[in-house]
Amino acid sequence: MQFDMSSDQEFFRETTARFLSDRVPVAELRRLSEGGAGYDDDYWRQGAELGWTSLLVDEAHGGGSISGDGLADLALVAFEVGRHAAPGPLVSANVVASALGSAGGDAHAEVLAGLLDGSALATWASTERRPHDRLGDVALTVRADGDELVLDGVKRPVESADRAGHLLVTGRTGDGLTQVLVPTDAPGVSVRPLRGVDLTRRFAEVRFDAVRVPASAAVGEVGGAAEQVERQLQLALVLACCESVGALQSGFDMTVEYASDRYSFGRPLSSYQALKHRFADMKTWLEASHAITDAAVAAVSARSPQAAELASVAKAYVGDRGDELLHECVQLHGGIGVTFEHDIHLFLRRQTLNRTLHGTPAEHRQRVATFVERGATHEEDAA
Amino acid sequence: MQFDMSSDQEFFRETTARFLSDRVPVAELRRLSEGGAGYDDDYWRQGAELGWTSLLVDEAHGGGSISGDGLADLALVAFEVGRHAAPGPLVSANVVASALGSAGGDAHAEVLAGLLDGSALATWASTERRPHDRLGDVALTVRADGDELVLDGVKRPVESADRAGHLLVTGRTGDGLTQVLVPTDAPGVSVRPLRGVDLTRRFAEVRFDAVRVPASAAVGEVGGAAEQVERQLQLALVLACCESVGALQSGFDMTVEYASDRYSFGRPLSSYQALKHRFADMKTWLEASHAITDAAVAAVSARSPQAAELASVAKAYVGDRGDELLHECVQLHGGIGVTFEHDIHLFLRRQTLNRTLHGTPAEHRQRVATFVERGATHEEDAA
Amino acid sequence: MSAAQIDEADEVEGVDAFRQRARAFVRDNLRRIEPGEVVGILRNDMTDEEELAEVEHDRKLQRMFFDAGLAGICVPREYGGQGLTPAHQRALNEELLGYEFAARMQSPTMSPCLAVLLDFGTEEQKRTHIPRILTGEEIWMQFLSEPSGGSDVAAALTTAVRDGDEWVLNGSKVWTTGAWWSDWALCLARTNWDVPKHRGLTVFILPLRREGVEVQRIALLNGFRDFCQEFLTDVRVPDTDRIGEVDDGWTVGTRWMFHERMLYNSPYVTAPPGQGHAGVGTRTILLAAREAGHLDDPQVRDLVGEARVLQLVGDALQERIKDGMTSGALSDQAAAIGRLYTGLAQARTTAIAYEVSGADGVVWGDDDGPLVDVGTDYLMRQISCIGGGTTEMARNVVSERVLGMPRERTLDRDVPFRDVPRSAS
Amino acid sequence: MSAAQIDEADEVEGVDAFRQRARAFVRDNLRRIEPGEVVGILRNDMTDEEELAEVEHDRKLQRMFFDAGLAGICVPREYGGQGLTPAHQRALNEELLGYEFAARMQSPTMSPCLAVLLDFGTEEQKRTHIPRILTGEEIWMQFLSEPSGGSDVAAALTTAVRDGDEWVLNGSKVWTTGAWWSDWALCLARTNWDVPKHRGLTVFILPLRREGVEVQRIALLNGFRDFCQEFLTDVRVPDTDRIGEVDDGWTVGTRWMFHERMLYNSPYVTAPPGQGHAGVGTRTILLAAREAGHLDDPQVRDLVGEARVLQLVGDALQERIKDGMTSGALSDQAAAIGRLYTGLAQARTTAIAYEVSGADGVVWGDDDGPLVDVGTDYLMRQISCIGGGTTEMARNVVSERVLGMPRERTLDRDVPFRDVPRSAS
Repeated sequence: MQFDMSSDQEFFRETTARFLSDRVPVAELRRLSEGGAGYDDDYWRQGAELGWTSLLVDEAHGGGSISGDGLADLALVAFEVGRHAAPGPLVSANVVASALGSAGGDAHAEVLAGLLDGSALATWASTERRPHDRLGDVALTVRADGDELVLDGVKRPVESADRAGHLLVTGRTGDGLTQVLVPTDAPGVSVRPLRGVDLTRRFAEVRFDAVRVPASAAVGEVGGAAEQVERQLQLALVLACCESVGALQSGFDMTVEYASDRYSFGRPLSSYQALKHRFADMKTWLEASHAITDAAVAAVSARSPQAAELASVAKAYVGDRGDELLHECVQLHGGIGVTFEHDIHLFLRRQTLNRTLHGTPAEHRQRVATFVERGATHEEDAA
Repeated sequence: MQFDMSSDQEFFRETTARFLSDRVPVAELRRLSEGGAGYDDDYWRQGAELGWTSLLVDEAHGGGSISGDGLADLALVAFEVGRHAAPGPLVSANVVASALGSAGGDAHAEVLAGLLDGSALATWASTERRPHDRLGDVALTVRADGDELVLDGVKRPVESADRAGHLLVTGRTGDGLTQVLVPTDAPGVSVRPLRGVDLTRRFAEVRFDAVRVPASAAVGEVGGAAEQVERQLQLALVLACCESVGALQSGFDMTVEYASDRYSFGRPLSSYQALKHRFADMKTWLEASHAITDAAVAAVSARSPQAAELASVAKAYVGDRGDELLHECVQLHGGIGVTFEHDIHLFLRRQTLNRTLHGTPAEHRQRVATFVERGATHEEDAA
Repeated sequence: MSAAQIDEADEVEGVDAFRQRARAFVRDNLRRIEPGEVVGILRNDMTDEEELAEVEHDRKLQRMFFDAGLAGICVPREYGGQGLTPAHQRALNEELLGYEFAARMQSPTMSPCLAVLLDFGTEEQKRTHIPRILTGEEIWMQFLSEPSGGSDVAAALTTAVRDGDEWVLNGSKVWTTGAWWSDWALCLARTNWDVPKHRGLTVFILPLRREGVEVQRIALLNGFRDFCQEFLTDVRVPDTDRIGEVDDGWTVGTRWMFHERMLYNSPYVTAPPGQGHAGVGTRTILLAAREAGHLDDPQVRDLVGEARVLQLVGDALQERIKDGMTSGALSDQAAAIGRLYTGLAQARTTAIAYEVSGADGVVWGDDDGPLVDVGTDYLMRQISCIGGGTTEMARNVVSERVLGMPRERTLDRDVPFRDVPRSAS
Repeated sequence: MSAAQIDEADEVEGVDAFRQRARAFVRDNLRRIEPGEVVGILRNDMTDEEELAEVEHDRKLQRMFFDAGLAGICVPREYGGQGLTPAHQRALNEELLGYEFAARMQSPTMSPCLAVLLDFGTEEQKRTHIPRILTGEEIWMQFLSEPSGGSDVAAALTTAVRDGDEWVLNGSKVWTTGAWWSDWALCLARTNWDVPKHRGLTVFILPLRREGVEVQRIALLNGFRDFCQEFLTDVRVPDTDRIGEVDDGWTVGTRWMFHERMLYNSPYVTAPPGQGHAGVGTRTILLAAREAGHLDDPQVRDLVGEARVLQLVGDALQERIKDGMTSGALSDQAAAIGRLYTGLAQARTTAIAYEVSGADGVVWGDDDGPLVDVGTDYLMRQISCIGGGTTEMARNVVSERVLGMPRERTLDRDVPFRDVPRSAS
């Protein structure tokens, strides 16, 4: 999280933090994990009232930011959500809000309005079922048939598909990409719940069997949505990283405290140099995770030419080091660290999930290598 | 190195160790590195007299072992050579001796005799120049033309090619492999010296431009040498691991001693828990390297069905952990560890070289994955 | 084994003859089990009823071994054992490969508990309990770790106070596997707070179903509930159930922990070789990678190869350590090298399974076969570096006891235990 | 920078106006250099003659900066500097991007040496040396590390004994870069052996070409010979060349090491941004992978991606640390976080270059372009974790000073230094 927040931002962050502490303390998370729903509608609506889904949408379309930089503001929410391991499809709802706000036009104003006030949910159906689960692989087809669009394919995992009224589906039309806003209850859409590592975040596999929607369901151009999809990916990546960094911060703080309270052989654990050195490494990973995430948020917000690369770099780094950091936290807790009763796994779960959604670190390193190669080619062309 | 040596083996190992300490102490290694030759002919001949090149050859062909298990005996020599970072093309000479002893027949008896008494050298030309440098890639062609064989291609790196009278060349004939013993002075053979990380071991790139040799130069069957080549690879792998384990042992011992002699803030380095824990990891890597190398030597010696897999496993593990171990040794020495004057780099150099020759750890992990897949398929077939 | 031992064994029953007898018993009486490894990490795949049935089945199996003269191979005959040698035990274990065995009777019942009884028990204690253990009537637990203590087991806070011919125990023990279906426990307790920590401990034995013993099951993050915590409230133990001298419990404890570290290498344990390989293995990884559809990906293959490397190196290392300790080339403390390797290798192998599973490593359906619960295993990854003594403790042992480096400074050596600084919680 | 500082700067010369002036100077006077990074690790790619010529060129450049009013930006005017602010220095540095600069004049001459002179020098010392430094006449070394000392620089054995108005120095210093072509040194010496180590030190300055100073070049394993060791034998230093109080050298030393850690962030250093990136970088790796012919291999691409990740994360981290230290959100000690990251990241990056080079990473020909000497760089890998304070020391600082964990026990705190246990050698 950045050091240079405005006082408005700081107030906004604190409001969100207080709300989360009140509404979803750890005991509540355990309760929500058992019921299956993951969160209460009421909770989400109140979050939306705090602005959680409005920040990436222009005022003209009913949104608005705190600081003028909506993504920077939203980053603070995501960080706090991660720090509390809080429920809610924050990332996917905002991706859809951003897409509808910028390319949705009037056709989707109602869905957007529902998203903004938290009365309805729309989520992003982006990644696909194996073997098409690799980053950027889109096999679902969107075919124009007269005045209609026909969708065929399988999306997975789709967050909160069971409670979303609409799905923003990314599909392929010939060589191009197309995005369509599909009602979850459209004929041919089937939602199958999945299980996962996070206690409160829910996912499903969604099948589209010859699903027909009117051409007006398209968000942006049919066959011309690649740039928009890339933008959505970048948003999803940096927001997931913000959440993860929040989770890492909680896990780390908790473990530093434990190490100073816990005595072994008459000395606090934090006096053992072998552990101190590991804490130093963890602190470095944590600060580096903050740093690269902030840099990626700023680049994506500014639509800088380096945005795509920095977003993938952040995802690769936070995904990789974040996992190691939290497993170190578990290790330093010893046996209690793997019990359900202890809180550390709440943060480990959130990090583990975010590491993998929208591309593993390995997949993002492949993407980064492509940027490196392209950069070198540009240099050589220029020379 | 195994714990259960016979007294004959122990005597043999000690003789070799004493010889190496006398003939190639570290100061001598530094001298040999500058001249360019890497070792004196006399040194190699005396090594051969000690049995260094005879152990993989039957008595009927002029060889003989100490214990009845020639590879186990040779493993002791290789370990000591590594422990002293000693010069000499031990691995490649023995690979050729083994090949000639088992498949060479009378045609190559003279070359074998020279190898055995150390009066002449023959070396293995196996791996190739990029982009054919990956494990198992053989692009050099051996074509039958009447009574002759014609070789075309590039081998690299070839150890001691500049002082070898003959090269055992592995080539391709159609879909099969062929091995040919080629005099280094045959027309069309050109040897270009290379530089490398080891102080005393020398390598070259050898080109074969329409090199013609009589059909009798073949070692084994034309187009039918795949099994023999695999055997040679296994020998090269396990012997390289033995050398490396010797180098690791020296580097580790030297660093343990340093850590107890060296004081910082009034305490020996070895009293700092952060360093102690790293020594514990290093000790584990070292013992594991000994263990897997011994297991691979035994399997290759017994021609067990697991020999190929264990040889690759040893190469992958020792290559990977060995590098880390010796870099840790450098680190724990601080600045002095990167000076030419200090001995630690002699062992790091040897390990670094052996890690990469005949396949990097990554290449061997690919090979191991293939064995895993095959094993699972067998199981399923059997079920 | 020395030549002398072999001779002695030959006088009793030759290892070869014994092996034949064992083989016949195994083939005639035991169920063959599927090849392959245990899947996943401590998965919660049985109901309590199923688990209790398994416990009863294990007791029955143990009884069958006993009746066949195959229980307590290295236990003296006077306590119901066979009075044979570790070589016999090894032969039996080898014959068990691929067959069911009395898994829940082995650790900690046979080792360390039975082993400690043999080393330090009174004649009466041994004659009472060892036969019952060998016939499957008593399953034992070790009451060693405490919630407050972590790796520092000698810092026990569980207190035993003398009251006539009895002792009154109060405190809490933790990390007992299956205490909820077990019978007896070996318990380390503090009997003197006014001396340094190692000098105020005493060992007792007690039945788990005695008044004042409350066994509570602990839920792990993956739902596994076989580990327990015990709360001892005014539990009365007769002095005849004391093991070793009063305040000399650390002498017992040291040996106790030696037996614990032996694990499946203990001469008292009857289990097929390779029981150390719990958790995720190469086969799981291969199946997951194949199911995920990425087995052709060179990066996935690299991970499969790495897992196999870790496995085969681990096997070779354990063999080397066993050989080295047997021949004396390595000290007994070298077992910590194997423990360190295994902990790290298993954690890494679990991570590899998660990595090759791609997106299905974090979100999966019930019909995803080998991909199911790989993500949950991953959350449990560190357990291999925690359970049975942390890898940090192993690193201490390797550096201090194997390499002889200076010991860590402890602030509790020459201080009365009551004055030692303790955890805040 | 605070608003107050900006106002003050505006009174003198506005940063924008300064930047214009700097830009004009740079464009008119300095040679453009090729883009791309320094190749390899401390490669020995110059003859001694060539290097001496480079030193002379750097002195000339420094003089040009001085004559243009661009030397000593943050140094007070009375000592020949410009009396401007760090913001001016930053502007100059930014304008230098892509141009040659007086590289050998910066570290350690400007920081820590000039910085320490400014902090603790007498008026006369400052008036004598600082102008000479700013005009390129004096290149300075820091005589800090000793062969016996490693990370423990306060354990200096080099001794200064008072003799009337002079001090007589004996001992040895090491790891001075380029002492063989340098002029003056800042030297930490022991003046009292009967007090604990930090309380018996004093700092002196001395010319390198004084009688009794022998400079010996050290060969690194790759043949690089720019580091030196100095042997001081009865070197006489007037008391007027003492810096700070007698026996109070650690006050100077603490500040000295602060300036040293600032490296290219020091306000006294004139160098284009990104000078921290010595060594192997992403571009080297890409070129090596392409030359090796395996750039299409997903495993190689993974490594290329990893190197780039390390680089961009490192850039972001350094920026965060600088911002955090400036705003006070992070303590000054947080610089150790950056040092730790960079050391490890560079070592890993060097390893990646070697890995993508395949077989050519260990054996290569002179015509192998980007693959030449990658293997030698790899042998030197750890230097990024050793030079300028080891990563171990950085971990101590992060855990103890940043996280506030208990300090390591030292056995040399309250003991006269002569009684402190020392290395055997």
